[in-house]
Amino acid sequence: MKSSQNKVTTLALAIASLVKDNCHLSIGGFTINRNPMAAVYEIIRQKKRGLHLYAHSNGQGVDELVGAGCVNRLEIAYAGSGRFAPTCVRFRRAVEKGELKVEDYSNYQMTLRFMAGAMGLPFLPTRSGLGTDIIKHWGFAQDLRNNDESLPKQKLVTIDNPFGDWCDSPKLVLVPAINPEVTIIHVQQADRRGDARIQGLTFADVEQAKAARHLIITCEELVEEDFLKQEPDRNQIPFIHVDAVVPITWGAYPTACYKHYDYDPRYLNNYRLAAEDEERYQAYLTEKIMRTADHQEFIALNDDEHLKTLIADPETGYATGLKRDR
Amino acid sequence: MKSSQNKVTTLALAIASLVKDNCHLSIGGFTINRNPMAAVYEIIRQKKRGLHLYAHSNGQGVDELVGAGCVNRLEIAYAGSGRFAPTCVRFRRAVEKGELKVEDYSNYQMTLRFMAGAMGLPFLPTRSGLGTDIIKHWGFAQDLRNNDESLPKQKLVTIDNPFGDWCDSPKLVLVPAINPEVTIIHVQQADRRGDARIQGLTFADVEQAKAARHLIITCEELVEEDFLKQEPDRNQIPFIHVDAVVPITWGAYPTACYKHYDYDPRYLNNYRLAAEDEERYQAYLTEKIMRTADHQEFIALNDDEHLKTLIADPETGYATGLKRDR
Amino acid sequence: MVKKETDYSLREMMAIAAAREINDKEIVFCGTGISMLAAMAAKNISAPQSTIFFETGAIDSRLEEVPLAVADSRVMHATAVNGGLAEAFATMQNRFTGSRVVGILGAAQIDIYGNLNSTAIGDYQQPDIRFSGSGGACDVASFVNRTIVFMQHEKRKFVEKLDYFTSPGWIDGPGGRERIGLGPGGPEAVITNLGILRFAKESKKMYLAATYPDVTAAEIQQNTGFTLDLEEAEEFPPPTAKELKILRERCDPQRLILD
Amino acid sequence: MVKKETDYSLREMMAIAAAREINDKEIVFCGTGISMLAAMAAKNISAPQSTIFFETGAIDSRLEEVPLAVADSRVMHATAVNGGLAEAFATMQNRFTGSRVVGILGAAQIDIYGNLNSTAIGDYQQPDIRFSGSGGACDVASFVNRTIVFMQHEKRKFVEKLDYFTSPGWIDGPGGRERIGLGPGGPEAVITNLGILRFAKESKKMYLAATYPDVTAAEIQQNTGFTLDLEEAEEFPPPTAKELKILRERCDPQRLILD
Repeated sequence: MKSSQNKVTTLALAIASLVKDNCHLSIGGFTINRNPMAAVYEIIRQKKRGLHLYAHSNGQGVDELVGAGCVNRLEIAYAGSGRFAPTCVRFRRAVEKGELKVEDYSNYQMTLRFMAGAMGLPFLPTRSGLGTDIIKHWGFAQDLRNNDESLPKQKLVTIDNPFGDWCDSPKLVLVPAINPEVTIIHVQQADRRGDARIQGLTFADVEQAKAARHLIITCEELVEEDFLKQEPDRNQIPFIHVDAVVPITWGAYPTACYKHYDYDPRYLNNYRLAAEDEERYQAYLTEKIMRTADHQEFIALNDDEHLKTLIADPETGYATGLKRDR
Repeated sequence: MKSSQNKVTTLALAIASLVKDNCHLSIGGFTINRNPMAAVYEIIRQKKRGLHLYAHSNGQGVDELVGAGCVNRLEIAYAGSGRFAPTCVRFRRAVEKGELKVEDYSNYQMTLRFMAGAMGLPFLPTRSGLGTDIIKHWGFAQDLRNNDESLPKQKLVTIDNPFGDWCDSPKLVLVPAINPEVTIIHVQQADRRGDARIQGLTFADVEQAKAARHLIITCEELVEEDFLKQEPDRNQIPFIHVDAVVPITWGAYPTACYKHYDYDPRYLNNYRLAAEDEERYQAYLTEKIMRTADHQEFIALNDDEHLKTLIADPETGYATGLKRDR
Repeated sequence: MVKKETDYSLREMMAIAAAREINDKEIVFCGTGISMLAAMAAKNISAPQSTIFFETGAIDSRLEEVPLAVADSRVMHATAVNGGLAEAFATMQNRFTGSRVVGILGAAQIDIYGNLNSTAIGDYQQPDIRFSGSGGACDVASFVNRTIVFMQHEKRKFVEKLDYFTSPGWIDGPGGRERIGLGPGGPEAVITNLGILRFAKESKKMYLAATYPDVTAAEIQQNTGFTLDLEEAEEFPPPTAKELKILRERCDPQRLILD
Repeated sequence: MVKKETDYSLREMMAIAAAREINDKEIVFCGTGISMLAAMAAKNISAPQSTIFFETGAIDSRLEEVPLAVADSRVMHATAVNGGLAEAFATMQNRFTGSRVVGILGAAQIDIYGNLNSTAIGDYQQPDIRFSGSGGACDVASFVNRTIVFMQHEKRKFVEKLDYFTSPGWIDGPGGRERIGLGPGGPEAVITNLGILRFAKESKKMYLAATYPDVTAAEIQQNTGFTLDLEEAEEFPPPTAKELKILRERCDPQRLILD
């Protein structure tokens, strides 16, 4: 029940109780910013398998879940980590080896699909995709869709505008809603009952959160309800959508968390190097993820000096002057 | 051109240059809060006629424009001013006398129509309206629509869900986009190039603003660009949508402006009493509106003592303890 | 009809009756006027964990003074989130949150299936009486699981056929909502100045569930434009001293809505 | 191909070439990498009133350091509004703002009509090479009035037929966009490591507009998988000292993207 009781729990419990094998999961963030990495690593530690993952442009989080073998099916618009990996390496290998079923959409299509889910609608329209292979090529074939209640029967549907030439849009692409069983997002501030405030760009996190049957919020800071209620204009997610609240500092590391810390260029570059080699990658998984009991231990693998360099400048919101070339 | 030049102008100039007779106009606010009243009164003073007005639940602003004879056609969801006028009086008279053509929608339908306009889409879907007379009864008949390029050919269209029973929605109502020629909203803060910050509930102002071909923003405070850029999370409208910026204190009076002043119960009650009688209403129009040169003079009709009682408590955002029974 | 002297007003009775319908932990959609008082009373009496919610985008408002409109700045104070209409209605259409919302509505006309008219009496194009229109009423009635309706109990308001069908109730009976494409749920109670009416499980037809003290079932039938089943009618327990105290002192001390 | 010694790198040349395409007062959509440098350079050189805009929801970012992704916190600093993807793409699909946006894109493959592939080489289900996918590319290419495309100039990238059609250019020639239901506009220039290509007014086919110093038209044709009209080709004026100074010192002093 998503009412106003205290929902604070541990990451281990939240993942164990809500993220089941083969469940339909969506994670927030974008490429190298505000990915719910602590949750991603906990899912890997708990060896979840067969996940059906939804994302728009999540780079690091998606690639680590795919690399660890947690994901069977992926609906996505973009799998890259900016300059650190124009195409996510483990994602690319898995697709090229046929180990991962992918269905491609555009960023706006994925955003609208989450928005439709949040609005309680079966679809939303757009002009994006007309004439392209995004409409023609389905990642999940018709028979798979017919035998899986959790998938819409069609990937995308093109219709003529029922209002004729109104708004100069003779044709529209209808994108089907996504209602993930679980969405996980990382935010800067939340209170015990689940009200949440994201600082900086929200990406599609709010839509992903409200579209989900169950919502796990990890937060840098656990704050008092009255603190958030003093400036409700700055909050985005009311507690009525939330199942679990997990306070966890550095919860988005190695991706960035605006106003708190920057992404870690060294980690992301080393990750790419590891990802490019099977042996190195297995070593990475074992040493960095599986051998650390939780995110706190994982973060503790860094010396404080290094972490200090990542702390955000309170004015700019990022680590001004951070050395980012390697 | 809506680029980053200084767009500050006077209300008289903004209305004269952008609000033409017979134009399609939309105004922001909701019942008795943040209506762009200064602009409404200036439109009345400039004797604009034949306006096609769009609103969702604007009470006071709509009723004064209708009462002054500025409006021929109205698309609306709700015409009331809360406890001060459960049904707006001049609106009611005009409709009952057949002097005003009205087309009814629901609040969500109107919101989605503005949202579709803002999104550059010809329509958006909803389940609201299924089975009701909102779909069956058109305020504007087919022949009127066929002969007016500015109206969609249908009021509302019901379709079967192309994705079958996806999201348990067998049928959807499609609501056509609205792209007003001009939208006018009143906000708490804006800068010279038009970036704007609304405090408190945004109602559908942001959608109305972005759907419009031309946008006039009236603001309580004109602030420096750098001030708004220090906390961009709190801004809603970027300058790229804006044509004119008009700083005008008490710009929403007699409706409320959260964090600045409350609605004026005395004015709103007196307005209703005047509105109920033809003679009294003509006297009201002459003395309060036509004989005042601008909003400043109009506000000056109040003694300072009275205005002081309306000043918002900085913490609650309204005039705590304000006498509201008459 | 004749009204006896009582130590509470009928509006107070109606507000308390509606408040008693609200379950704890529900999200309460309220409109302007008495429905706000009902929500405030419920929150202060029987449903402390209920969440007050407005179509304007305010959720979990801290109502220290009674708002005189759903857009009153008083609904913006100390909310969980200040959003807008788009967010508010999406919360009700949303599959997971909408099912936990109870909507409180009012109307000018109601029929035996709880369908509502809040738009016009007479011809739509040039009505005899024009009302405010749907506002959010059609949206709420279409989206949420339960609605409670406030009505003045008069024959011309409880009608065989609505002059204008603004908001869906049970449409034309069992399966009616499903046939037109709406989800489950619908009106549960109609609270009037004479008593409480509910809808039969099977037929979805309105019946008399309770009469206020000193009001007879016959009196209620006389003021209803269609035939009511009166068999189930019980006498409604009057407001308690505690309920009245909270309603008067905590919810509307200025009696802005109660009078 | 053979690359001569020059006092500027080809990446610098490409960034400057793209910057020169940007008009003042335009809203510039840029992706990760060199397109950001181009937008930053334009803003600092020839288009001071242009507005830098990212699909992540940042508009008019104050870029004091070059972002390494469109979601880099650096794009969130001192913006006009920090929104999200929904707002960003709506701004491009919007009739009034979208027409003022210029999009800068990159791709793995391009055809003679400027259609793009950024998804896969080989069979879609199990590709020989998998790329990141559309991201916002298909959206931008579908919505805005003009796009500029960055390409590495190789035969396997300038192809007769795309392995996967990710983003619309001029489709199949004149009227192609209208036939599939898209609005006006499309790709205007393709900026490669060898020169600048544009699209013929009538045929909408790509032609060679300019060659970089020390690059021949024949060399460019050799690296193109379809026949180019070479008649219009001029020599491209190299970056000025001022352009290079601003690009190097103001836009990417750490050479995070230039190297």
